[in-house]
Amino acid sequence: MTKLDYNTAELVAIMSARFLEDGKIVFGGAGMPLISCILAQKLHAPTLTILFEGGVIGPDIQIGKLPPSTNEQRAARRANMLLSITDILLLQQRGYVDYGFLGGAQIDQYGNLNSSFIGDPDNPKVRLPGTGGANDIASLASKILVAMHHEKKRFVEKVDFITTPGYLQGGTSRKDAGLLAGGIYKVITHLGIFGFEKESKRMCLETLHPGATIEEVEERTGFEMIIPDKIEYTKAPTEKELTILRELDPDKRYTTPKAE
Amino acid sequence: MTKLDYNTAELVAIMSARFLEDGKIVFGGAGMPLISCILAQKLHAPTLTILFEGGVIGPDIQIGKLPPSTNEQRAARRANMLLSITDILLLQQRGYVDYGFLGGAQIDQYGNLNSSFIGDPDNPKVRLPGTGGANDIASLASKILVAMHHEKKRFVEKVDFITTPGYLQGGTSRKDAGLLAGGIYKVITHLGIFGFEKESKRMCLETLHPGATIEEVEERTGFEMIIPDKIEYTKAPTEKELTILRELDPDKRYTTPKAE
Amino acid sequence: MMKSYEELREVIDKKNRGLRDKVMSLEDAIGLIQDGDHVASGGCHYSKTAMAAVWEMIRQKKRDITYSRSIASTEGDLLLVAGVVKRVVSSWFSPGVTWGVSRVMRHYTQNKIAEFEEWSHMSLGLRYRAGAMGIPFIPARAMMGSDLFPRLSDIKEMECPFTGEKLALIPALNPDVAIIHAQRCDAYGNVQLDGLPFMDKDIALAANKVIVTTERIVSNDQIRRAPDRTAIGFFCVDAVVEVPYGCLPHECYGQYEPAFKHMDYYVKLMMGRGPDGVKEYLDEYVYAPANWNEYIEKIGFKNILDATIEGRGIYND
Amino acid sequence: MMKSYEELREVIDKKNRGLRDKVMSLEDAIGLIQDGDHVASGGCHYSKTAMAAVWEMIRQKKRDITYSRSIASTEGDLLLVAGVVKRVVSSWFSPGVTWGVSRVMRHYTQNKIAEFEEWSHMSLGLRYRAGAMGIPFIPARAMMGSDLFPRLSDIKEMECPFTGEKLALIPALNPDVAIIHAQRCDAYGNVQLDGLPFMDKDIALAANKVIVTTERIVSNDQIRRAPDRTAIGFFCVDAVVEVPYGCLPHECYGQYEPAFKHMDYYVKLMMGRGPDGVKEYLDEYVYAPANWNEYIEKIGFKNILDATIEGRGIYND
Repeated sequence: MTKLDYNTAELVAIMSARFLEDGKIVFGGAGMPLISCILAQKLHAPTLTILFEGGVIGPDIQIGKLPPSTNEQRAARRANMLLSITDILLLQQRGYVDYGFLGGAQIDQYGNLNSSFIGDPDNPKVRLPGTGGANDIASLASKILVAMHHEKKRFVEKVDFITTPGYLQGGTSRKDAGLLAGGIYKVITHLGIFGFEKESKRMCLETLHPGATIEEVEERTGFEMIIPDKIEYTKAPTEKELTILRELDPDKRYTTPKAE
Repeated sequence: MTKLDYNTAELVAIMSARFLEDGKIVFGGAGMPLISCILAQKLHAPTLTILFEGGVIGPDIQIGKLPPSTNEQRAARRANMLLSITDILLLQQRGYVDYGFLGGAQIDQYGNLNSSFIGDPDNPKVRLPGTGGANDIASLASKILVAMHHEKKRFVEKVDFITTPGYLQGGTSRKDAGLLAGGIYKVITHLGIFGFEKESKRMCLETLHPGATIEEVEERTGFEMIIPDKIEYTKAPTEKELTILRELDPDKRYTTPKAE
Repeated sequence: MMKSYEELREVIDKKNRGLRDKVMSLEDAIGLIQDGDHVASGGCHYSKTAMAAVWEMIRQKKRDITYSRSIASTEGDLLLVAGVVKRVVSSWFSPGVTWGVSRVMRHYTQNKIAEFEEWSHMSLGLRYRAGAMGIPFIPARAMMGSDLFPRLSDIKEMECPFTGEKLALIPALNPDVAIIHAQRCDAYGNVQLDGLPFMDKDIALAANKVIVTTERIVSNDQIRRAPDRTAIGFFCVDAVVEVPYGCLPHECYGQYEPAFKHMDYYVKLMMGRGPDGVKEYLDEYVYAPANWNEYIEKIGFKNILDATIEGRGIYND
Repeated sequence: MMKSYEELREVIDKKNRGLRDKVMSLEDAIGLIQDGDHVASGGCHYSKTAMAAVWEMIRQKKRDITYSRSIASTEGDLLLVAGVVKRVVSSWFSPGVTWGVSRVMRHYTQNKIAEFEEWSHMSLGLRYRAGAMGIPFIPARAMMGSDLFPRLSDIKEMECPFTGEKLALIPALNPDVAIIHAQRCDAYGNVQLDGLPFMDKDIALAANKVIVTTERIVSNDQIRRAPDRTAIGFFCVDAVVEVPYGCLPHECYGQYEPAFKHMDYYVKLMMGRGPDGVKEYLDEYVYAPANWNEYIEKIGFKNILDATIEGRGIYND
């Protein structure tokens, strides 16, 4: 078997798609998350339904015309249903959304995400655009997937601001705060798949992607990552996965790694 | 001027219509209330809007095809808008409904209405069909008109059951209970127009219809009706009012007095 | 009494919500209802009643059902007399204003054979809406001060933490099953409704299972051409059954008005002879026919044609 | 901070809600907005933005406006740089994902010239919805545990009296004015919307005044032929203005996509030179044109034609 060539963004897109089961419902964001959702549909999940927070249920996205936002008519093309923003977000509260797909400027050891402020929120270095529906999705969807490039400045011990709740301060603190459903399911980076320890809710390595090392993970993580005694490896992207992914994004508009 | 001939149901329909001002919004029930609303539109209130609790805003009712219920398509003909039942009733809570038009099996001295039980609610002589939207309308519309035939068994000191709140136990009890808006505005019977005393909220005679007497009012009222020192009389139905009313209900289907 | 949020989520979590064919027979669809279930019905009064579903519930001899509906009409009588329903949750229960007070409703409630739990129209609507939203209650400014309030076990009052005002807290209702009749629906359960929306959307989202009967099944392509018309999404629907004239003798907006002659006939029987009259009706119109189409046939071609001409006539203007 | 129910009712009580002609000029309609008002805007992000209304607010030099919207895009920049808006209430504020973080938003908030009050998307939606329903709050299961919560003065938490669960109480928002763009509307203010509904219905009912700009004004007869398509009723609308291409350079579902080239031009100016770039843009595109049509003309025929072909293309399938 020849070794396949792929970049880190493609790797994350493929790894994310693998977690999306058939017959389920996923909140797809714009960009890479959407590519992952469509990839899953083409691979193993033909009846997976994509939602957009702009109010779209089950659209039929045209390849080459991927919507740059989730709130516009390109995202609504040939949908099964259009709903108000409030109502589509409420579907999660009722329990109808299986997966949320999130990113953020920062993530911490308990999976909390920040997309509001870099630095002191009262005197921020950078005011970011804000939560959008991320706070709602992370509070209410059954399983949250976080897809991020693994960088030390992004994987921090404590986020500057919890825009989007993960396991808060760990342990039972998420449920204690009133967030009875959902939680962060997996963090998918270009180095590996990460989960959360059952009791402490601290982030832990689950599988390392082929070629990645523990050292690299530790080097690129700003907190103490829990590493299992026995390291398991992720199954490398297959030719089929890569072929379909590249059909979806022929110009690599959404699957080119950003400069660090 | 020759004396016009009309029956007691026609009298109540015309007297009720007079209270409906132009530019306002009224919850019209089926039957006589609806006739009154259309009559007001034809007389002095061309931009009065009729709502039906079935979800209809501003319909165009065909004469001769009056809907027997407010929840069916005849009531929806050429409407401006159709809404869910919940949403149309919520319009009142937002303050958009000026008049509610109600009846009931019993009314008491504080304007409370009963349409649930005759006798002890736990062992009723008669189980009535229930409130429908009446409780909501009386709690939330700005001004409630009650149109009833004046009978002693219907005008009782205390209703067997408060389905639909008037001024409850009088005084400030309505506001104290949390009902901050609306209230019973006028009670219109075949004998006169009745209002409520400002402080005590007890029912009082405002004007006597032509031909009616204080004695008859007292005889047909099961509680102490407040009678003013100086009796004022209602302006008798005009020929124009009667002519239009009879065009609306040529068979007197909705404007024939019920046998007592 | 109210289920915890985690229990509610667990039920929804187990549903297969893939975009898959859910077309089945009326028998199989009603087979999803279990004895003891709370069944909520769409439409209102004698409009858009899921009559075929009610009819099949009776034939399948469901028992101990709680039946909720904004306003219950003649189908409520049938369910009581057939022994299907033990409790009706509604704001109003009788055939219709012009037909008087249901003698069956009176017989069953006054003799305490069944219960009629009375909520105001809006508060029942808010119960479904809270259920649809996944919250335990919605505050409201009605019901307070009335004698309805103290008879209900689940309603509460609070002082608003923002304004200090008194508020009624209307509790969520999450029915086990919703039965809803639609003008059209695709095989996946994408429902498009015309005309009066009643409480159908909220009921479908509030319920744990949804059975849709529909005048016709249309292609998913047709749905996708007007996704802003979809009122109920496939993801919450469990069964799709094509039942033309599925509301008769009640009406279906834009399709047919009530079969008024049949309604008059029924009401006369019911008001004249009470439960016994209804038993006779059940024998003839529910138990005897081999299937729904045979039942419809018994209502009579001329009745149905008249109702159809009037029903679709709303689009003539 | 929150108005009492009686104060809220008083405002609505004073509105003339007769079925009457409300067509007026853009100037007169925007004249209804007063300095210091809270103005809520329909649509979301760069979709169905009431851009003509925003444009005219700037020309009329409104001041001290609080501007709320589900997601604010380039129109938020314009309102800040023009000095119209002091506070933005939203869940997200930047031109669009692919265009990066607004330099104007950063400049105004980081230097504390203006405020950006951040709510989650759903909770802002629930604020409008509670306002539309005439209740002081709606409970929800989001926002809790986050750092957004303690920064907001009006949100509260409670223990559910039914389940004992913790709930966030999302406070009602009743804007002074709503500005909403529609595909069509009649002279009375009956609004019919196509495609994505965003939060428009709730905003219109929540607001005390409603200004509707519309691609075209249709007859009341046409509205009455499909009353189930009416999304906003005439009774809450105060002004109807016909403004073709009233969202440009943003999109209007089924009518036109964004004028992407113009958006790219604007974003380059804004990201390159910050508020100064936007000032230049305002001079050329907002203050200089004699009227809205002249502004549209400046966007360019080819840009508009391309946007129109793409926009109406959604009905080609």
